[in-house]
Amino acid sequence: PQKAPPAPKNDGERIFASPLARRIADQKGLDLSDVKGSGPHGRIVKADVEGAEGGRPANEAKPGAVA
Amino acid sequence: MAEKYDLIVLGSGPGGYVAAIRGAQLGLKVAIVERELLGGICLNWGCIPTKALLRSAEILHYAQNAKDYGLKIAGEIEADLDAVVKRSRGVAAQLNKGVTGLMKKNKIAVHMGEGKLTGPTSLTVKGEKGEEKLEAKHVIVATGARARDLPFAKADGERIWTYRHAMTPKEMPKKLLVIGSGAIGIEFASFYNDMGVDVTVVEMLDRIVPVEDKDVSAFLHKSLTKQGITIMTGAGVEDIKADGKGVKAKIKDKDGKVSESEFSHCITAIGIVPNTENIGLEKLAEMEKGFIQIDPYGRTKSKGLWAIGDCTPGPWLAHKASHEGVTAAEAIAQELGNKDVHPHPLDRRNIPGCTYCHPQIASVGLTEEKAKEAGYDVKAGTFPFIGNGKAIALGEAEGFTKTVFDAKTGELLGAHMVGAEVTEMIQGFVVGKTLETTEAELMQTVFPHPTISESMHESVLASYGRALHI
Amino acid sequence: MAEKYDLIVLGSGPGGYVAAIRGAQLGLKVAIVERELLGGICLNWGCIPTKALLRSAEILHYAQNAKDYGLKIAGEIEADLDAVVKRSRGVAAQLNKGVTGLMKKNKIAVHMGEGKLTGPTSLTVKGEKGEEKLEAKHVIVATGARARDLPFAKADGERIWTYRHAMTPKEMPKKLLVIGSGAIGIEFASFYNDMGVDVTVVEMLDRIVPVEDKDVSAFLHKSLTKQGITIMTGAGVEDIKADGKGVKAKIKDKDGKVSESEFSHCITAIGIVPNTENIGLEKLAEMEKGFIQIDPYGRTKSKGLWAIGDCTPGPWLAHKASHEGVTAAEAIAQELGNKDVHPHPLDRRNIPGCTYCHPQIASVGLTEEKAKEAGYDVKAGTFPFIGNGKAIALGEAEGFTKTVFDAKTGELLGAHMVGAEVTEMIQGFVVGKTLETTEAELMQTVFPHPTISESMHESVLASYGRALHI
Ligand SMILES: Cc1cc2nc3c(=O)[nH]c(=O)nc-3n(C[C@H](O)[C@H](O)[C@H](O)COP(=O)(O)OP(=O)(O)OC[C@H]3O[C@@H](n4cnc5c(N)ncnc54)[C@H](O)[C@@H]3O)c2cc1C
Ligand SMILES: Cc1cc2nc3c(=O)[nH]c(=O)nc-3n(C[C@H](O)[C@H](O)[C@H](O)COP(=O)(O)OP(=O)(O)OC[C@H]3O[C@@H](n4cnc5c(N)ncnc54)[C@H](O)[C@@H]3O)c2cc1C
Repeated sequence: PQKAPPAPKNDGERIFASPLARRIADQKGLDLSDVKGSGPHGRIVKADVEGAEGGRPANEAKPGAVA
Repeated sequence: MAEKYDLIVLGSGPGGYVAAIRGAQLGLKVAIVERELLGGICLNWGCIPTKALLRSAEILHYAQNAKDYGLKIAGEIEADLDAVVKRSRGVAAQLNKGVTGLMKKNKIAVHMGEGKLTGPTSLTVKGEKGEEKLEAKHVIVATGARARDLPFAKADGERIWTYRHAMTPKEMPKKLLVIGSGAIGIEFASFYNDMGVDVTVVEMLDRIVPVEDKDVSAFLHKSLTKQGITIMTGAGVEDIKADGKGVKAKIKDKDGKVSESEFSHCITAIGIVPNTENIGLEKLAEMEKGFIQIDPYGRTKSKGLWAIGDCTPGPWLAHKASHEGVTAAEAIAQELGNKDVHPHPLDRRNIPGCTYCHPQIASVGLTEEKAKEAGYDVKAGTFPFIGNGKAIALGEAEGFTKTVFDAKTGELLGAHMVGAEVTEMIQGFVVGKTLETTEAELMQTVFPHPTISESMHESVLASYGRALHI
Repeated sequence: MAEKYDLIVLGSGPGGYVAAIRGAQLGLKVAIVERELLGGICLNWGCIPTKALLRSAEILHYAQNAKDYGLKIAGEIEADLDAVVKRSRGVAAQLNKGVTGLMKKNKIAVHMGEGKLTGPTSLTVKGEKGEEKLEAKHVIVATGARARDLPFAKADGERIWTYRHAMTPKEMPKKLLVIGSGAIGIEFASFYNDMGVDVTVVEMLDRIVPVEDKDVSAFLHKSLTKQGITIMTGAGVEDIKADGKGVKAKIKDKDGKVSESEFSHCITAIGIVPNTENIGLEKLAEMEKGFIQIDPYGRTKSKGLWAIGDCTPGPWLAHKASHEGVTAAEAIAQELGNKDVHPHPLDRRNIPGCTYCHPQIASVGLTEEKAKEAGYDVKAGTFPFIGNGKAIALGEAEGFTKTVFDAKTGELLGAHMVGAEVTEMIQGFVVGKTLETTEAELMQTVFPHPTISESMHESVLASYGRALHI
C-alpha cells in the first residue's frame, strides 16, 4: 500500500510528505491534502500527522508491508 | 568603552567556532573568546589527535599482517612512539591553524584569554595583555568539558593519565589499566593494544560500550578479548596508589572479590565535567549537575544568553556541538531581524555516535532494548559481514549491521554497526532517519556492489525476514 | 518428461542467483542453469576478485608509506604476485562456494550446463551428463556479458589480455598498455601501477572515466599522472601486433599523430558484448545491439520470458542486475497469484557507480553537465578533503565531494565523490535520492565527527554558498 501514488491535492498538485508520514496517514485514514506540512519546503512529516484525527474510517494498522 | 558585537562566543571548540562562522555568514559582527587553543578539545585534545594515533595503529596492523595480502616484508616492523605522537600533534596543529584561518576569513575577532560573564551579554576577558571588557547583543557559552577525576586519585600525568596525557606519552606503558569503557576508554585501549601494550579495561556496568546495542557490546567484547585485551565488566576500581614505578589498583571484580594488581600506567576515562564553574553563570542560567539548561535553540533563561555543546546536556559529541552552534547562530540572527533564516532544532534521535577502536562502532537512534522499553513492537534484524563480498575481499569479514524498526509504522528506530569502515557508513541511516524513511524505501535503495554498505541493505531485509545473502 | 518449475533462471550471476533466491523466498519452485561457475562474472571474474587484488595494492601502498605514520619497516617490502593472485582466487572461490550454499539453503535446483531456449518458458541444458529438457511457468534470462575484443586483434591471453587474463597474470608485465579508461580499465591501471609496473592508459574520448563528472575526471587524471601513470586522452589504438616478446601498438594521439610504441602486455577494456547469441532469443525477444529489450519489470515481448542484468540495457553493474532480479522475481510471483508482494521498478537515476582505483570514485545521478543539458537551473558545490579533519588524520586529504541540486525545487540531482572510502559513503546520497531529499534535509542531517562523510554535508552547504570549513 505504501506504493500508492502520491495523493493528489484538489488542484491535482503533488503533495510532498515523508514516507513515514504517508504511512501513518494511511493507517489513520487521514487525507494528506488536509494536513499542513511543517518540514522543509512544506513537506509533511510524522509530527504533522501524529496528532491529527482520521477523517475517513481508519484502515486497520498494517504491519510495514513488503515492497 | 567596551567593544560592542552582535555575537560573542565563549569557547572555540567545534560548538563555538562553528557558531561564530555561521553567525558571520549571516552578517553578524562576531567575536570569539578562547583561553587555550582555537578548535577546543576536539581539534587539539580529542576527536582529531586520537584518530591520527589510531590511524598509525591501523597501518601498523596492516603491515604486520601483510603476508595475508600476498606481500613480503623482510625486516622488523616497529612503531616509533615519538614519531607516532609527533604525527598526531602535527595533525592537531594543522587543524588548529585551519581554524585560525577560518576566523580570519570570516572576519571574526579573536580574543585570547579567560572569559567571565558579567551579565547575560557582557563579559571580561583576562589575557596576556590584561583584562578587556566585551559587550554584545547575544552571547553563546560554549566552554565545553574536561575529564572527570577519580574520587580517590587525581591524574598526575606521570602514572595516572587523562586523555591529554594518554595521547602524548613520553614512554610506552608496560602494562596499562584503562578505567571506563566508553568511547574514549575503548579507543585508547585499542590503540595501546595495537601498539603491543598489555591492556586491561575495567567497566563498572555489566558490558563494555554500554550506550551501544547489547549485540555490539558482546561482539566487541569478544573481538577485543581475542586481540589480547583483558576486560573486566561489572567491576570497579576502588583505589589507586601511584609511585615512581607504577600504579597499584584495588579492583573489585563482578563476584565482589577485591584484589590488588599492578600496572605501569592507568588512564581514567570515567566521564566528563562541564566547564561551567566560576564564569558567572550561577544567576544567569538554570544549571543541572553543572550542565547549562537550554531550550531547543540553545536559549538559557536569560535573554541574550545562549549555550551549546559539551557544557549543555548530552550527547557530548563534536557534531552535536556544531549543529547546536548553527541552530543558535541562526536563531540569534532571526532575533536580530533576519527573515530569511530558518533555524531548526536538533532531533536528538538522529545524532549518530562513533567509536574508532578496531573494529569500529557506529550507531544512531534506539537500541533494540531501548526501543522495547519505549513500548515499540520491534522488528530487528542483523547481517554479518561474513556474508558480504567486499568485507571478505578486504580481509575484514568481522562485523555486522543491525537495524531496528517499529513493526507498526515501519519507522527506522535505530541502526547499529560494528566492523571496518562503519564510521563512514552510518550516515546513510542518519540521512534515512532524517527523511523519516520506512523499511520500504531502504529496501528499494540500490547500494553499490561490492561495498560493505550492502550489509545495511541486507540488515533491513533481515529485519523483515528476507535477507538475500545468508 | 521435462521437469516443471515455477521459475527457471538462465545464468547465475548477481542478477540470476539473486532472482532465484527471491523467487524461492516467495515460495516458487525454482531452478538455475549455469554453464561455468555459480556467481557469474561478478563473483568469479569481476567485482570481487578485482577488489581483492586492489586490496593487496592498498596494503602495499600503506606499507611503503609506513614512515609517514610514524612506523619503521627495516627490510624490503615486496608484492609476491603469485600470492596476491592466489589470495584473489581464494576470495572468489569462497564466494562461489557461498552461492552454492545459498542455492541449497533456498532449495533451488542447480542445473550445470549450457542452456538454450526452445520456447519462452522451456529450454534444454547441455551438461556433462548430456542434454536435459526443462520447463517452467516463467524463465528469466540472466546470461550477462563478456569483454569486447579489439576489431584488429583478438585477446590471446599471452600478450593481449582481457580482464580474465589481467586478474590471473603468471608474470608481472614490464610495460603495460591499458586500452579504455572506464571502471575496469582504470582499476587495472591503478592496480598494476601500485604493483610497480610502467602503465599507459589510452582513452578515445577527451577525458578518462568519461561517465563521471568532469571535475572527477580532471582530478583523477592529475592524481594518476602524479602516481606515474601515462595517460593519453583523445587518442586511439589503431593496430596491435603481438609476438613472443610483447606487443607493438600503433597509437594516434590527440593531435592526429600516429606513432608506434612497444609494451610487454596490453589489456583491452573497451566495453562489453551481451551473451545473447545462439540461445534461441531471436524470435522471442526484441533485441537492440544484442541487448534484450524489457519493460520496467523485466518482461520481454513473449509472455513468461523475462530478462535482467548485463544482457539488458545498462548500466552494466552488479547491483543493478541484483535489483532487477528482485523486481522480476516479485513480478513473477505476483503473476502467479501472490497478492502480498509489491514489485517496484528500478529508478535508473538512483543507481550509484563506483570505481575502486586509488583514489576511489563513487557517484550517483546526474553530472553537473548532464543536469544543465537536461535543462535544469543548477546549484552545484564542492568540498575538498583538505578541509576535512578525518581525511587529514588518515593521511588521505586528496579528494572531494560534489553535489548538484535543482535550483528551483532543491532536488538532489547528482553527487560525485573521489578519494578515500567514498565507495562506502555514496550510499548516503543514494538513500537521500531514493527518499527524494532536498538540500534542506541534507543540511539538517548530523554527519558524525570526525568522518570523511562530513564532506558530504559540507558539499551540500557549499552548493548553497554556506560551507563552514573552507
Ligand atoms: C580523547 C577524546 C576523544 C574524543 N573523540 C570524539 C569523537 O571521535 N567524536 C566526537 O564527536 N566527539 C569526540 N570527543 C568529544 C568532543 O571532543 C567534544 O564533544 C567536543 O569537543 C565538544 O565541543 P565544545 O565546543 O562543546 O567544547 P570543547 O571542544 O571542549 O571546547 C571548549 C573550549 O572552550 C574553552 N574555554 C572553556 N572555558 C573558557 C573560558 N572561561 N574562557 C575562555 N575559553 C574557555 C576551552 O579552552 C576549549 O577550547 C572526544 C573527546 C575526547 C576527550
Ligand atoms: C573486471 C570486472 C570488474 C567489475 N567490477 C564491478 C564492480 O566493481 N561493480 C559492479 O557493479 N560491477 C562490476 N563489474 C560488472 C559486473 O560483473 C556485472 O555487471 C555483473 O556480473 C552482471 O551480472 P549478471 O548477472 O547480469 O551477469 P554475469 O555476472 O555476467 O553472469 C552471467 C552468467 O550466465 C552464464 N551464462 C551465460 N550464458 C549461458 C548459457 N547459455 N547457459 C548457461 N549459463 C550461461 C555465465 O556463465 C555467467 O555465469 C565488473 C566486471 C568486470 C569484468
